[in-house]
Amino acid sequence: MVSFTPTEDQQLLVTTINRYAVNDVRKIAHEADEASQAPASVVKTGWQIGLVPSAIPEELGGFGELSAVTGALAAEELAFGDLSVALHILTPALLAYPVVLYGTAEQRESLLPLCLEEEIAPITAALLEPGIFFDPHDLKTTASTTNGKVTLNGSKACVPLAESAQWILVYARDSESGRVDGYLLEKGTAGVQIEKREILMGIRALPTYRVNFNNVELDEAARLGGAVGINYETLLNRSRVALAAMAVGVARASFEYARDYAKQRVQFGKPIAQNQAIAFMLAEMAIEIDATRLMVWEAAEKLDKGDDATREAYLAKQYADKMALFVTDSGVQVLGGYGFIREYPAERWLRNGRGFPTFDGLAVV
Amino acid sequence: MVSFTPTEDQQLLVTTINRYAVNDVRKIAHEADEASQAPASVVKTGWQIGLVPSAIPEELGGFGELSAVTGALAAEELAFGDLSVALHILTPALLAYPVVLYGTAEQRESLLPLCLEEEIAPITAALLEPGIFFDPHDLKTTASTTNGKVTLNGSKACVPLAESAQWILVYARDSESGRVDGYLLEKGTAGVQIEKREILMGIRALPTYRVNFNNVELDEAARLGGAVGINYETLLNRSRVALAAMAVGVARASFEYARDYAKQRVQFGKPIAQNQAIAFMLAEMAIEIDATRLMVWEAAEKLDKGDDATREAYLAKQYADKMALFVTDSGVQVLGGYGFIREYPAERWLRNGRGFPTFDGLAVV
Amino acid sequence: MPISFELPDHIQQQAQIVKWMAETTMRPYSRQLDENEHERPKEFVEQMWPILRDQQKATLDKIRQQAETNEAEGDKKPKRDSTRLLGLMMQIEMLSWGDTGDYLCLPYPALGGAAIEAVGTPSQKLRLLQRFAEGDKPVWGAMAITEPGAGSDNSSMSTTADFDEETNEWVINGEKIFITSGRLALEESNGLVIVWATVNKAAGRAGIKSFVVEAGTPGVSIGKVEIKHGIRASDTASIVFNNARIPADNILGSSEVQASKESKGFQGAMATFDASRPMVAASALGIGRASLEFLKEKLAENGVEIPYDQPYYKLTAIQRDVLEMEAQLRAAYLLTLRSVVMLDQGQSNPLEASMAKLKAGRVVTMIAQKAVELLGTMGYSREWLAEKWMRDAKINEIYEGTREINTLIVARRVLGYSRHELS
Amino acid sequence: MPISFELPDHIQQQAQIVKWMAETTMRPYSRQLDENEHERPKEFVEQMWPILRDQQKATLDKIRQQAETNEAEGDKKPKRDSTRLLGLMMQIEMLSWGDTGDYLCLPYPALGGAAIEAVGTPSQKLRLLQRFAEGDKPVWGAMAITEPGAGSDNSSMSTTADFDEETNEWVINGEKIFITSGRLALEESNGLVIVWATVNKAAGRAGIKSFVVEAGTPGVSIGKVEIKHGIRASDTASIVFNNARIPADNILGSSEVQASKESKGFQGAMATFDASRPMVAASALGIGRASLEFLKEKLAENGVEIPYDQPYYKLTAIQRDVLEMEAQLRAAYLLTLRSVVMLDQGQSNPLEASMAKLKAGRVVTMIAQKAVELLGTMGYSREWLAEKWMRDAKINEIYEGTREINTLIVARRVLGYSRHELS
Repeated sequence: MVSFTPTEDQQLLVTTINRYAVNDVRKIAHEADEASQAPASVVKTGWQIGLVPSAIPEELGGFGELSAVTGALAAEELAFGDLSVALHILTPALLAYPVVLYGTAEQRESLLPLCLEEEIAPITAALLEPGIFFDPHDLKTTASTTNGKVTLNGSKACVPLAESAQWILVYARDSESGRVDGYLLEKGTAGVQIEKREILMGIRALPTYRVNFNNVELDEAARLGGAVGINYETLLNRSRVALAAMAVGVARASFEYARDYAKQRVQFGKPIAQNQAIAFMLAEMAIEIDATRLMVWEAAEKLDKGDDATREAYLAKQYADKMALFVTDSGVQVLGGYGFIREYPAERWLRNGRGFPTFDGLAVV
Repeated sequence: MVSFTPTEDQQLLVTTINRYAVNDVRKIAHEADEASQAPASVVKTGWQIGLVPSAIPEELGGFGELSAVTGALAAEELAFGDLSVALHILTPALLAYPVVLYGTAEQRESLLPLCLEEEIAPITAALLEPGIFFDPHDLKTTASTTNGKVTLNGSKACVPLAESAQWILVYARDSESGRVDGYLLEKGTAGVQIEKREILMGIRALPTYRVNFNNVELDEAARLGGAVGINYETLLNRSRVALAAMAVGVARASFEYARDYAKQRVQFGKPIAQNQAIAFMLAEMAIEIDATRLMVWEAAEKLDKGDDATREAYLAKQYADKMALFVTDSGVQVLGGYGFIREYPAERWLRNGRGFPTFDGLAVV
Repeated sequence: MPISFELPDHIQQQAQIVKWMAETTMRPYSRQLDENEHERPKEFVEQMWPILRDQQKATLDKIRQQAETNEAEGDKKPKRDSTRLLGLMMQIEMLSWGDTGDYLCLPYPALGGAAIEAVGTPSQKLRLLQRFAEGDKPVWGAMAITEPGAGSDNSSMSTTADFDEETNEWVINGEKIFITSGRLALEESNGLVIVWATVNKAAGRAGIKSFVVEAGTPGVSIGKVEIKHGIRASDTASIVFNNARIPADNILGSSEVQASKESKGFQGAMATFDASRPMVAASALGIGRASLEFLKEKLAENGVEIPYDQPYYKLTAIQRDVLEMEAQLRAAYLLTLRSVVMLDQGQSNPLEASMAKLKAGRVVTMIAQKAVELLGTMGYSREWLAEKWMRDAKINEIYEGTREINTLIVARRVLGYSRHELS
Repeated sequence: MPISFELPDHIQQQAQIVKWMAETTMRPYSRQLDENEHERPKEFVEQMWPILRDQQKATLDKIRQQAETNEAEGDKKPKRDSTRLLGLMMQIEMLSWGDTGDYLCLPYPALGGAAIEAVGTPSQKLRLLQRFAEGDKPVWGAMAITEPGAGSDNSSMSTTADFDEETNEWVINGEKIFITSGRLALEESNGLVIVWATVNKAAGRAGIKSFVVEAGTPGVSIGKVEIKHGIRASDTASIVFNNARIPADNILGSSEVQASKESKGFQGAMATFDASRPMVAASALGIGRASLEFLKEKLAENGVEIPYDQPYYKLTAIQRDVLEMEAQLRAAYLLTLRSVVMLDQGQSNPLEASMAKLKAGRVVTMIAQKAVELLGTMGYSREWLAEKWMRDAKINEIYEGTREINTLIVARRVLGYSRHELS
């Protein structure tokens, strides 16, 4: 039966996150962007909403609810507050969700409890690689297995919170079979080098790092899911859905701000929103945001049903990338000169919005 | 010295053509489109403006003026009247200009005088080939030379006025060297089959044909330019410029009609042109038309200077293809319901405008 | 119920049946009907009439029942079948996938019926719609709003309806244009046309009421039959009213509506459009789908497959275009789906309906135009249907509210502006 | 002379020299100046000052001569050097290719000078511009129009200028924002700012005149110095006028202009913009060019070459994008070239100027944004300049008339509409 109504629990969650986004996150977003750091207190408050913990299986003390649809709803609402903070709070999911989905009993028991602490769990994942071209199906980071040992070599880019991470889930291509697996890497393992923090145009409040692997030796037990391994395509799709949902959140923030500005800003004797040029731009923004959200939900629902969601997730992400640029650029345009001033949020949303085509693997539902 | 002013001769020519386009061509364009045939009298009048004859060398009785810039100016103005008629009148140039540029003395003397007759010269050329993909650098029509004889095999599509043509210039790839040459084919040569007339969405008043070559035997003397041959890339560029110029003409016709309609059409108490939505569309149309024209002129001037104009001609054509669709589609949009009715010219301009990406080789300057 | 995009099985089955019909009775005649304008899609109409007639009969029986129960239990809003319009959307998409021109020739009350259902009294419904529920000969309904001078500006209508006390008739004068199936309704069947006319020009919108003009009414004549860019199988005609006299009860709606100095009558017309826009969008989707499927099929024949997991830098220009077309079409489909499901659930959807209509119109126009380009000389040739679908697609940015009108509606809703604040 | 796109040699040589300067004194500092906002491009300014100062001196000498000859022969419109603005366009494009933020810090009269040249009397020109023609310390000029409440709506200015008969001074009150080089002009050099203020609010446009406020004027203070999305090396400040007193002769223009009840003064301002818009477009082109050249260079390093003779179906998605970017940039360049050459030839060009500004702004914004995407993680990184060019580019759709304002101007011209017919 076709329906576009979230469950009551989902609506409650969205309302909670919205309150956090508006009351806590928006207030600090500009300073956090300028200072390249989100206040620990705000991160902690966001973490304690309990998004990641709720996905931990009940037998381990969570609520055992790992729903892509719920994740998409939450991701949009968090990103509506601020993208850096959203990515920050959900970084532990980059390791936790794959472990929930594919981890061995040992891996689940040893790692997932980290997500039930007061403080944000010090875990993250590394997928992206340096360079102008990136193909998740053609990873340059390799894993070669010889008598019970796995050796990692290569470089990863844009690894969030890597420096403070106790565990990093590293995706690498098997040098023989070519298949991609995830490897659980503990802080301080020999051969791992975390470079100085990256500097990016947007998501400036989120610390990300280049991480190099130079003959990093691991026990085979470090392979996520053991011999069975992971469903890599599904994880990529869950990431596409999460990022597309966040793109909707960022775009919605920009749209609503521009809409309200256009209604109060008077020029030539009337609100600029009463000019068709502005009004029509706002109409297009609204349509594209709604359309993208529906595509995200459709892909998410397919994931929750266990169907192959590759086509839907891929198209939704591709569509969301374009939409985010169009909407956030229009958001700046509607504000005119003020759109170019950093005390106004529009330009930050444009810097963040432009990044989605390059955020592969930075979020997951 | 940078200048955007045509010479007095050029301006005079444009004025003459404009008078013809407005007084003779526009009046019959709709009926010609419906009847799939332009009136012979109108074709004759257009032919007698003398565009092609003026390009014939003086020693053969012409004016020896083969200028790409002049050709572009003329092409725009003719297409401003109607694209079918413009292509019809300039069809002889498809054979004549290459002969002027590269023909041997014999070829020039035997063929060019045809262009000095009262009636439109019965000559044309065949470049396009059937199928959804066409690459002028990868022709499927082949020419194989063995002891003084050339054998043509293959099929050509969209050959204008082929049925009534005395001579067809056929472009084919040498089966050994792979180089492309032009071959002068006389009516009635054995192995040449002209299929029934093509039916197209646009340029309906222009008769075009599929032509098949089945082991067509020619004397080597039929190769344009003899052993030296032709500069194929230059001819392609001259075609790109001609078509891009015509795209400007068609677009300008659609724009001017829409602009005038929008100023007189009253809705909700004022001319619809006073709505920003319509006014801004018209502004964009005007800008794109001007921009394309400048690109066409730049490429044409390079050709006249003898420089390599490939980049300019290619980009101008590519840009013109997009512009023509945008403008002629907008032209229909501005007219609303009337844009969809065939007695109004807007929809014809859209059908014609949409064709430019597939018109390769249908015109030349 | 939670977020879901799962279509009920019976609706998917319906759609499959309609697709089969489209393949057998529509597609084979598409080219011929396009080349021979004003010829009718006989096979299609003959196959559809009995089905639609019996559906109409069932509907009337329902109304009759309700009328009775209502007398008993007092007026109650009948509970809606919560997948009725969803099913309709899927059927219309498939019919339009077959041939939009044919689809527009469906023998049924069409927009005229929608208006009657929206503002007609139960007795009017029973009396006027009966003709669509009986007999062997197909019957058409139509709606006449647009006037030569007015375009989208329906509030400034010049067609008049004056009441003649003596004969107890309405006398209609004026001309209406761009009427889909107008000739089919009045000259080629015993159908009817809903005509919007003003009983009091001074009153503007408030003076506009809807009247039912039945076939055979003296003083009614078909003016011009249009020759069009696309949807050529569809009958688009103008109607001239020269002292056309119709019974007093042929003004639509209850006596309050008829008397009302407010614009209830006009709002009735607009409500009809809110209901019809999603279906126009559904029809648009059918063309876009036909065009895109055909393109992909031909590309595959030429060795071009479309991947769904490749990074941008590994795509060809054509793959990129097709992926963009697919994403856009999906976006339009989902917006349409939403607006339809809202109606099925009894929610008002003017914003969502206009969003769907606008997006679908723009997307399918783009897709069909792009398909023509990507198919090269064959795309431009009338040997294939790609060029026809391009011509058919464009109507979706024009009829039932142009792109600009629908954007205006969306903008007003989004900004919370009235007609006066944003025009 | 016939249609030609050939740039005179001396102009191409100039451009080459400027490019060399851009490479040596601008590019090396681009990142540092972007990261450390409000730091000044010292090296660049020091290198440019003597050049610009001497150019200014030459200009003033010309004006002086003309002033004399004019006294002799009566007023004659000085014949224009027919490649002056063309040369300027090429130099600005190259400077902006180097770094737009730096370019906007050029020590010269800038828009202020343009206004003085447009409406100032010969004696005013000589008196006011002298500071830009002498000395070792750089001097900046600026133009103050926008107000917190007004945006593009310059006709509704609230900054006032009242004449004080007793002291024979103008007294200015109000606040102006978004003033390029405002702080450089008033606090960091002995410069001046042209301030647009109304002498009679009731008169609307007609009441608006331009006044020259010189550095060191009491009652003038720098308010806010903006932190910006891009062009961070450029000084953008607000200026507060609190009973700022300036000499009677610091109102620009002849006594007629000063007295005129019509809007000559305002038209002066607008004329300034007609002259400046093509140069804003030229600056935009520089960013687009920098961005596109860098993209192609990096793509080539990664094995992606751009062909110019391939059919669409043989292109990759990236090749298609780059070809589109190149065509668009060329279109914007040619529209700009046309508007500049028209000015050089003494033709009025408001339509062409707005076309160029609008197209260039849109195109370079698109190019710079697309380049960031196609360069992947490196495009998004502040290690490379691509992301900075994206932030710099966007200002071209905003300053000196937003995209919307310029489209409106183009539309009015194209339709032959007045401000009142199309707003």
